[in-house]
Amino acid sequence: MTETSKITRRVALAGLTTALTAPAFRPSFAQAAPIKVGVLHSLSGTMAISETALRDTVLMMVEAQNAKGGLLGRRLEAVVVDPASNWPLFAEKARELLQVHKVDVTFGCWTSVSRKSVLPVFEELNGMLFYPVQYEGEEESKNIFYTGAAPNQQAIPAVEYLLGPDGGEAKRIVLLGTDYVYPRTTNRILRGFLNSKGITDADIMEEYTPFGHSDWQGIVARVKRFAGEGKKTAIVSTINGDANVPFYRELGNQGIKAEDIPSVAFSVGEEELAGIDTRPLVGHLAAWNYFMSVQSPANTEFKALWQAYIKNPRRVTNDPMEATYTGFNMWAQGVAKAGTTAVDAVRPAVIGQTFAAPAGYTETMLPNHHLSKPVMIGEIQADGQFNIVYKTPEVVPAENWSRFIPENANRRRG
Amino acid sequence: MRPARSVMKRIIVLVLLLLAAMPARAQDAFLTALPGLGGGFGAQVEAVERLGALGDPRALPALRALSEGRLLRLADGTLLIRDGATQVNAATGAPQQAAEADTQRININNRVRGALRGALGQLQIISPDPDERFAAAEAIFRSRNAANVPLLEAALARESVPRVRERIALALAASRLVASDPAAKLAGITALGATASPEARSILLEARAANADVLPQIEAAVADIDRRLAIRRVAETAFQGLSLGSVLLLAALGLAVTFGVMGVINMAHGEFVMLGAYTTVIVQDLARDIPWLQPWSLPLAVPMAFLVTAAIGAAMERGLIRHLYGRPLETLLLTFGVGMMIQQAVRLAFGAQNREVISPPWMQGTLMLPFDVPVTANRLWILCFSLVIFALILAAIRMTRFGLEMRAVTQRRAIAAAMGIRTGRVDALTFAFGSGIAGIAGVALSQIDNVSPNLGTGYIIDSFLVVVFGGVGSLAGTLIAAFGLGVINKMLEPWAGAVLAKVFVLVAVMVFIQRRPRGLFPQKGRAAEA
Amino acid sequence: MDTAQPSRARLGLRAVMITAVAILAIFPLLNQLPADNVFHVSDFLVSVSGKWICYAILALSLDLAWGYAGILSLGHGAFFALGGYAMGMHLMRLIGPRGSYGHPVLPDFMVFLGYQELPWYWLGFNHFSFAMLMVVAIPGLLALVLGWLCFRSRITGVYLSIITQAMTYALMLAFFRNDMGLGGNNGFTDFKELLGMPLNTGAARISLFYASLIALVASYLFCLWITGTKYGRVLTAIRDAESRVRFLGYNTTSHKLFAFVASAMMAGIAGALYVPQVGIINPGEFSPGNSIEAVIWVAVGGRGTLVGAVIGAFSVNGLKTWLTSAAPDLWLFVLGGLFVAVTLFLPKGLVGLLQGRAK
Amino acid sequence: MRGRRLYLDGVSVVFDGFRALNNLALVVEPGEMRAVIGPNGAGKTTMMDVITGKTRPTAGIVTFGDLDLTRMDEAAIANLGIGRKFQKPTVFDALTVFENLELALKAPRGPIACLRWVLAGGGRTRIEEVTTEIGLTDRAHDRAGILSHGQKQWLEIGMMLMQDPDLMLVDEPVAGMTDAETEHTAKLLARIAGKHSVVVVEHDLDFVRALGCKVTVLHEGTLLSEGSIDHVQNDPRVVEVYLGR
Repeated sequence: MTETSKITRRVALAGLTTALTAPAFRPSFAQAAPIKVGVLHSLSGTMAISETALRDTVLMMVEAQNAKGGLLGRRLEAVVVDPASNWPLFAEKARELLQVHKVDVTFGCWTSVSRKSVLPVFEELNGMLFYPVQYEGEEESKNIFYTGAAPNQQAIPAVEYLLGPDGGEAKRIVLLGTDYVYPRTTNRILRGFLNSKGITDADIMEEYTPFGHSDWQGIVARVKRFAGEGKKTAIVSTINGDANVPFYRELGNQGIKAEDIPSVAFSVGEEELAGIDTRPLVGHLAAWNYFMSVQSPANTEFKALWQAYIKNPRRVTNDPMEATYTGFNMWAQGVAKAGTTAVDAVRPAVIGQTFAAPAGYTETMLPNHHLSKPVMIGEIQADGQFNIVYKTPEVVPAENWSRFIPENANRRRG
Repeated sequence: MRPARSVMKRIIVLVLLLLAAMPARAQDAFLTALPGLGGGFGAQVEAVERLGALGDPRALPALRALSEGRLLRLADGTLLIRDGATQVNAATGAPQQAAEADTQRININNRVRGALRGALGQLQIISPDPDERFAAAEAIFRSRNAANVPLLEAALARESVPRVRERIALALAASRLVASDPAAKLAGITALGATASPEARSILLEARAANADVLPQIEAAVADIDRRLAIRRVAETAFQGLSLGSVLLLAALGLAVTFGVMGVINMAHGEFVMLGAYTTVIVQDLARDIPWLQPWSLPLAVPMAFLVTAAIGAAMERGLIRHLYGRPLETLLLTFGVGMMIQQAVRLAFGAQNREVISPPWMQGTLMLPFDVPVTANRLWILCFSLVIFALILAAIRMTRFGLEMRAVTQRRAIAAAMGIRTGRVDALTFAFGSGIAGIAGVALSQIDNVSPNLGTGYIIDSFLVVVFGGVGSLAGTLIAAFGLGVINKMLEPWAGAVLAKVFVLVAVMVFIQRRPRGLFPQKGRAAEA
Repeated sequence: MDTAQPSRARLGLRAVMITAVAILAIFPLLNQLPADNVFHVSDFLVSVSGKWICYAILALSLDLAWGYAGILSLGHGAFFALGGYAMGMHLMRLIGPRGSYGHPVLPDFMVFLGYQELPWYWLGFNHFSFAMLMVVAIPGLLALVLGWLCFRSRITGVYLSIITQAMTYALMLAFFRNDMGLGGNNGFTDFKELLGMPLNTGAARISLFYASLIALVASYLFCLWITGTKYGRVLTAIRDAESRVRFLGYNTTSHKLFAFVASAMMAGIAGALYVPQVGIINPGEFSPGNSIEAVIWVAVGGRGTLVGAVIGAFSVNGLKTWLTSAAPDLWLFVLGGLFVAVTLFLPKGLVGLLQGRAK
Repeated sequence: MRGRRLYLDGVSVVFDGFRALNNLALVVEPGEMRAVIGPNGAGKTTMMDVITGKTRPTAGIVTFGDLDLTRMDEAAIANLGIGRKFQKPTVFDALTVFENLELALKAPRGPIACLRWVLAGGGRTRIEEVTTEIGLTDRAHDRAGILSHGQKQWLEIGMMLMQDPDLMLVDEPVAGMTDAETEHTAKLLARIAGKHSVVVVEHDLDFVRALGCKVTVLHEGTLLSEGSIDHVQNDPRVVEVYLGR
């Protein structure tokens, strides 16, 4: 209780100080002063649940960078806005960050739609956005750096694992997802991949639910039935954030054990598991590019920094936070290399940057503005952490234009 | 912890007894297989299978430890079993302490876990505890291996507990199906066909490819099971519908009082539900340090949530809503603003993340109703809970002095006042009552949904629709509407999909209200015409 | 005119409106001033006020339905969104082969969801005039059907509000479905041009700004005209005592329907102007919360005054824009508190406050 | 002499088992004035509701001329030429007296017609006439909401006059009026009666006597007695009902 209230007070104070110091509609005259870092994450509305942790991560990085003496001898200053899980408001706030606050870089967005909403603004005003969440790919903008996974860095290796001996050699696949573009596209890519592995459409069940779906009884019962056709079955879940808790509760309560019907999720991390009793879920899988349980010096440092910043030794880290952390460091390196914060100079400087990420691998920013990342598969453990059962030996370069979408056949691969 | 300890003791005694009588060759086989448990996943599976097949009870502690994450490895490959603070050598059973830093926990994956389940089943089928034997039979049934036939036959011969016998017989049937003896195979098929078990069906289907000779028998057995399952499926859908209905009912009941009886369009209703869920979290956190209280934290949360939300509701009524009687649409704007503030206050106080709510053991897992209809425990409890709450509300309104005054005030305020009823107090109590019910709903919903500041927003529109559909002011209407909408939704879902089913239900309610603008159970009399 | 003798307060309100429009009209000019001039208006303010103007049109349309005809629609956001979608479909068709897959006809999202051809309901949207027709026709038709059903069954007050809320909620769920062929959750983005004018340029923004301003003035004059006629007085009469109006021989169903449809069409126009300015339309616009917010703008400004709706839309949205960056953690308290305070202390809204001063 | 005959036969209205009207029969000839009296709950207002289409009868025939009123809604019935003054005056508070009367003025009633409506000289003269008639000339441009109770009653009568109906249903026109006003009202109604049919519901027996017309007595939803005021006042059943058992 005391920890949270302390945080509350600090957040409230931060809000007030910004209110007092940031003149809203007047341009800033102090151009030589600090480097401004925009933070464009929802602090209210449906996405606050996921995005507030990313806001805190960026604030932590700004603080840490200032403790190291800032960048180019200048102090960093975070400009936090609340786009309130409202997509047009994302566009408005992006414009405000760029035009009114004249930020040098922005870290933000979680959902694809929010990114799509701000993309034209960043392109028009030539800003720079670091987007830290795994997504469906099929996009590339010179003004955005994508530090989360592309489908080939998450979905395909995970399904490959399920089909392999360690994953249980699944012969039937259930594709469960929330009805939006990421699951739809991912599942289309996966269907192409599964067909290429000899799994026919008759052995694939695909089902979509609305956002925040909370009544999973019928669907889980149907999955059980689908699995009862005499072939090893696995679930591939692209269920979005909020709906996962009731989904996993229902899985546990209907007695679906990971040994019988394993499920692999692409949007469930440590943060989501913090809301559930994971004992009945032991063995279910998640695919990410980072788990908190990774053993690496960089991760030890990252976790220590985070828990000290948030003043809670039990707070977890997760993949998008790691992607934010990595992205921030790459940007800082790029600025140091370019010797300026000007977007046009920093952009080429960021490309090719390498960073020893908490994931335990050295990741590189590729010319397609995506990262090369390792792929990891973890099994849920009783303590809410993941036991890493598979890692790619090397980092995998991102393919933002999927080879399993026929229309991409003629596209030049970057 | 204590029962586990005593089981361990019993096992160790058993192990020592058997050890003395064990031929030297088998001892070697155990010792050669054991180190594999510390290897890669492939080696682990192999070792587990060998240890299970050996039937050597010494393997039991090591396998258990592995499945529970208590098996440790030293740098030289020695395996230790951690049991509380003490550690024993897995091979010899002798105590052997090692420093924390020198040991590494051995991880397993699903494949190993599956193999472990089979092996533990093989080893535990001779356990003295019938529950363990039951679980073992279940495990063997799922892992189905022809090699288990003799083991199961022996176990069946020994078994005296009927329900365990039944399970062993089923496991035997499943194991026989993969055996080569045709007569045994047919016996297995017949036994499996006599069940209503989806697993049995799955095993039969799986066996089709390898058993072209008995294909007709398999198909017939599957058809038998299908017939039984079809009936069960109807019951399952009905239960799912009723369960969804109970959630809708809980969410709507509070609103049936604040909106239905008082006419306040309470857009903050969802936030009261959310506050009830957070009260559950707080009660649980407080109870965490008091062991005897822990299992009671959920029941205890019910009155707490009622009191907390009722108090907030009363304050809101006295402070704000009181000024707006007779202007229902303006209460909408006001409560919307209040809802925004409550939501943000909770977000700042508790964080935007989901909070964990532990389900007590009696709310976990699946229960079997008659005719083998499986229902999940949490939903069954919530269904019963919603009906109890409904009955209590009805009793409170029909049978208490407060209920009488409440009805009097809402029907003829001026006359009630003239008769000496303190209408202001009754208003506050009524609103507090409705808010308190919303809080209770939050306790129940914390068991199936996310506990986050957004919890309430998902229920507000459904709640209003249920109340309007049922007929404003009619509690019975709310009950019927909630269950009706729940069942219809679940019936539509399999062929329309979850999203369209909901859209259809919404449209159906809208069309229905055109036909009967005052809902299923309209308020009667000329007063309602005005 | 004996019938329309505007009171002094009402004339004062019109003066407020004229001043506001005049100030807005010179915004783009003030934008040209050097940045250190006190009258300089930033690029951001110009672009964000274009958006507020669209909200003001939505608020006006709601005021016509609620403030005059007494139809409290909690689903007006749906008409706004439908107008926006119609415009969005036009803008998507105009992208043509410039999408990231280079398909000559299909928008990007259809390509990667594996559509082979354009669904029939997308036909015609490549023509500006057809799209503009749909901008008013689709919301109008929905309002006609829903209104006819509801008004004929004499569903009023709270019941009507909840039905309209259910309508926008059902539409939101439906539009979230990718199978609708309307882009699902992501909706439409990445527009390129409108009427041959590349979007995302200063010139386009100023053109859209003026188009919105003209639409606002036109809507205002339209509402002013309607409310000044005998029809407007019939509406007011219906709002206050509908059954009495019926006994005077007026078929109130058709009167309400006319106002509701006109209002829905205005909302549709507002949505159509909004979409190219914010660059995105997605099902979130249908969310019931948005519609309630629009009602709140009207309430804050003062219902039944037209000017109040405009003032409300500008002040609430201005406050929101300012607070979401000035106090990102606390803005909900301020806004929520404002709604509470206005309902309790300013039942006639900000305009009531102005009128009080005038007296 | 214009107008049609109002004819009710066998009319019953049941609300949730309560019989508000029970097999009621009533005939009002064109140009006739009729007073309807009866104790509270006798069904007077329900009878008016049935005639004006507010309430659908459970059984029975209601015709106006050869038109079946049970198939029409309130607006259509009003446009046929049946005007009604309510027991509790309901005028449009937000509009001025003049505007209230203008709304009631006989004219096309559709939305488009209302949008294009221009008050012509004839209409204006008529409004002014009625304003004078109801004694509200100097308040013509005040909002109706600020009128006194009696003035609202007058305005309501005025609105009914504006409709120029064939049949007027007048529910308790003099409640809350001073004696002088009551007298004035009686004269006004008597004058109207020549051109229109009028049905007056009233408690005030002196007023009814002043009207000097045929009287119908309702009790528990049925016709109890009918005839001249003297006739009904001497009818033992009526006496019993009024003076109680």
